[in-house]
Amino acid sequence: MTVGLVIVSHSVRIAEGVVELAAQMAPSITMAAAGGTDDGGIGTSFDKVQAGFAGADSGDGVVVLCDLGSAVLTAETALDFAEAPERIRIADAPIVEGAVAAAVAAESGADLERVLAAAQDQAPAA
Amino acid sequence: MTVGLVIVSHSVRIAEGVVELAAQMAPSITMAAAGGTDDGGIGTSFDKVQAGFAGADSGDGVVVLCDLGSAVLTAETALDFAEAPERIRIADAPIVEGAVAAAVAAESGADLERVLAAAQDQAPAA
Amino acid sequence: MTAGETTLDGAWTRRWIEAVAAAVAERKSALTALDRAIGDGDHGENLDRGFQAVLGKLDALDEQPTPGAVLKLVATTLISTVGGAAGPLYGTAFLKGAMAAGDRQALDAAALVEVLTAARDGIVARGKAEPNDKTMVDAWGPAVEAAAAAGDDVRAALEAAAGAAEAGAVATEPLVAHKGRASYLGDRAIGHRDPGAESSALILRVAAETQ
Amino acid sequence: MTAGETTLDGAWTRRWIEAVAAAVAERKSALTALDRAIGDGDHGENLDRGFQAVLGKLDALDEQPTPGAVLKLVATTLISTVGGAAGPLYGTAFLKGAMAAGDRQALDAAALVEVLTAARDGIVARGKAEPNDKTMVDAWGPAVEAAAAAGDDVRAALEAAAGAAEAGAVATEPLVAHKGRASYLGDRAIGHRDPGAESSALILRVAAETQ
Ligand SMILES: Nc1ncnc2c1ncn2[C@@H]1O[C@H](COP(=O)(O)OP(=O)(O)O)[C@@H](O)[C@H]1O
Ligand SMILES: Nc1ncnc2c1ncn2[C@@H]1O[C@H](COP(=O)(O)OP(=O)(O)O)[C@@H](O)[C@H]1O
Ligand SMILES: [Mg+2]
Ligand SMILES: [Mg+2]
Ligand SMILES: [Mg+2]
Ligand SMILES: [Mg+2]
Repeated sequence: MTVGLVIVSHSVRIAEGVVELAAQMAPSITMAAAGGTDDGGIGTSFDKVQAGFAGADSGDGVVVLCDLGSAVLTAETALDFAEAPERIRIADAPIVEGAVAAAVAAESGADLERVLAAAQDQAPAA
Repeated sequence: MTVGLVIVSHSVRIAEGVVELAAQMAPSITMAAAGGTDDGGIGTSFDKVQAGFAGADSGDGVVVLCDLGSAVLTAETALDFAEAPERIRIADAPIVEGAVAAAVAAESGADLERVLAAAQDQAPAA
Repeated sequence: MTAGETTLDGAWTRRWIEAVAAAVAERKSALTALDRAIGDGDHGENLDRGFQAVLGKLDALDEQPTPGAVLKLVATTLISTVGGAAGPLYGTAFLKGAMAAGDRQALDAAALVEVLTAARDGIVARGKAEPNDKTMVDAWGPAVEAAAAAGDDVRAALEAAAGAAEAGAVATEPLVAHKGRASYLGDRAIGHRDPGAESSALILRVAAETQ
Repeated sequence: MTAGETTLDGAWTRRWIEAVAAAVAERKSALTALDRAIGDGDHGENLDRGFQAVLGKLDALDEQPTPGAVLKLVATTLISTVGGAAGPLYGTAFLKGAMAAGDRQALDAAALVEVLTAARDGIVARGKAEPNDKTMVDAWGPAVEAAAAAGDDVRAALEAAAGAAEAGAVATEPLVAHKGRASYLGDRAIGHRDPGAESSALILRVAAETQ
């Protein structure tokens, strides 16, 4: 069981940074950075999110972390067009903290609903 | 009244991305990206945080956003060494979402405690 | 054409979208200025990027496309290119509108109301905004109601929709926002018009003016 | 030197820190392996970076530094160079230890206990961990108590502290973590030793072995 993650941010750098940070504690998890617009500006890209869904789902599903509201709207729209929407969960969680918690859970072999719950519970401080 | 922000992340890219994202809605706010270790690796840098405190505080104070627990520990340690600790507040808030909310509040001229409250309340979704 | 007998065919739909692209390009900075006041200052650029991309794809349509086919092309292009909240929102609106239009060769007043209703419902389903949340819903909601009340004259329905959307956009000014970026501002959004409501009114005004 | 008359001067403090740097370098991969199991796999590298930086600064000290001066140099250097939670935690520990040592030329058993107590309290103040949260506190807490109970022989106090810290580190194995990165793991941290408790035990063991 290896659930993947898709990180949907308005910023290329945030998405890539979240992936590098979470990878430290979860080196074997597939994480797709879907940050910025198609041309790398601040915004979100439907195509990057869609590619992320495909790239991060090994068959066990993906949990999606988003930053602001319009990232959620883009992710939900991509979900409507997804091939296997039943294996995609959009987390209601802060993007960085939720991604780290989700990645750690996924690394331990948790299933889709547990990885989602880990993202949404987040994790203790300091 | 212009409160500044310091973004303390384990990742250079996350810190810089948060600054670029928040700057979109708060173009006149001074925000310091304190991401990564001294040599740009994953981790936190006391010196970058300290420089951020100095660089982002115009006299009205700074609110500090951190990602994981060790970023908070580094920020608190830098606070112990700060010249004007009474003008520094470490927010208990998610780094990306809290920074955007804080930046918007600071842009509107809110004072230190209000900017802190904005970070910690975060903001509505979608 | 005589009022009451007029319908909106695929060619009309295409002319409308071309005129929207031109109007958005012209009003780009005004839309962005609204968004700069209570958002991130990109709404005009976002929509212009989207509609310019649409223009580049219209020639790929059949020579006599259905209204639904035009709307669907607009939907998928906006979704892929806008890059802000307006992308998924308008994209969903045009997509649901296309589905409501179905295979019809042309839309009469009743079909137009179905399309507008589906578009509004799509925006609401996507963004979960309620009336008076200071969003584009505040233009689309009144537009649908006015069009439905306008009787069986499709041009009267378009004119009613445009006028109601414009009034709805103006009416966002005193509101506090509960969705979108403006919701970060609390009371400081008061006095500013919602950019998405304004662009929605523009899109519908252009429809009313398209022959 | 005779037990009971021995004190720990600045030269001893320096020898201890040099030996810690060597021991950390040698145990680097083992510490990192512990951190890879329940953290982010950098604890050994973090500490090695810090103590190597300390080595490079020791020569800037006076020829006959006080223990406090050595401890303070270690503190500020670790704070600036470690790059992980261990930096602020050990940095604060050494800093509070330095303050407890004050201007004393040498530490007797009572002063050593004051220094160790201040170090532990600094870690607790910084990290807010409670006993059995599976952190370095679980090494420092028992170490302080054992040293305090060891009487007025400073070497016996060091030996007692080292032994208790080692037992404390081993005793973190069955625990669930409530602070630090291992707290993300829940039950899956059970069976793994806390890397910071292990490095704390190492630092105190080296103290006991430093003549
Ligand atoms: N949840 C929502 N429901 C309805 N409309 C929304 C929602 N969120 C944002 N909007 C609309 O989108 C407009 C902003 O669009 P745009 O500037 O393109 O997106 P972004 O905020 O991502 O930069 C707002 O003025 C508002 O009308
Ligand atoms: N809040 C805390 N209180 C006490 N000790 C802590 C705390 N957080 C982390 N630690 C200690 O720090 C160690 C990890 O250090 P290190 O790997 O250098 O930091 P990081 O977790 O930032 O990579 C843990 O094994 C634990 O002993
Ligand atoms: Mg915008
Ligand atoms: Mg935008
Ligand atoms: Mg570590
Ligand atoms: Mg680390």
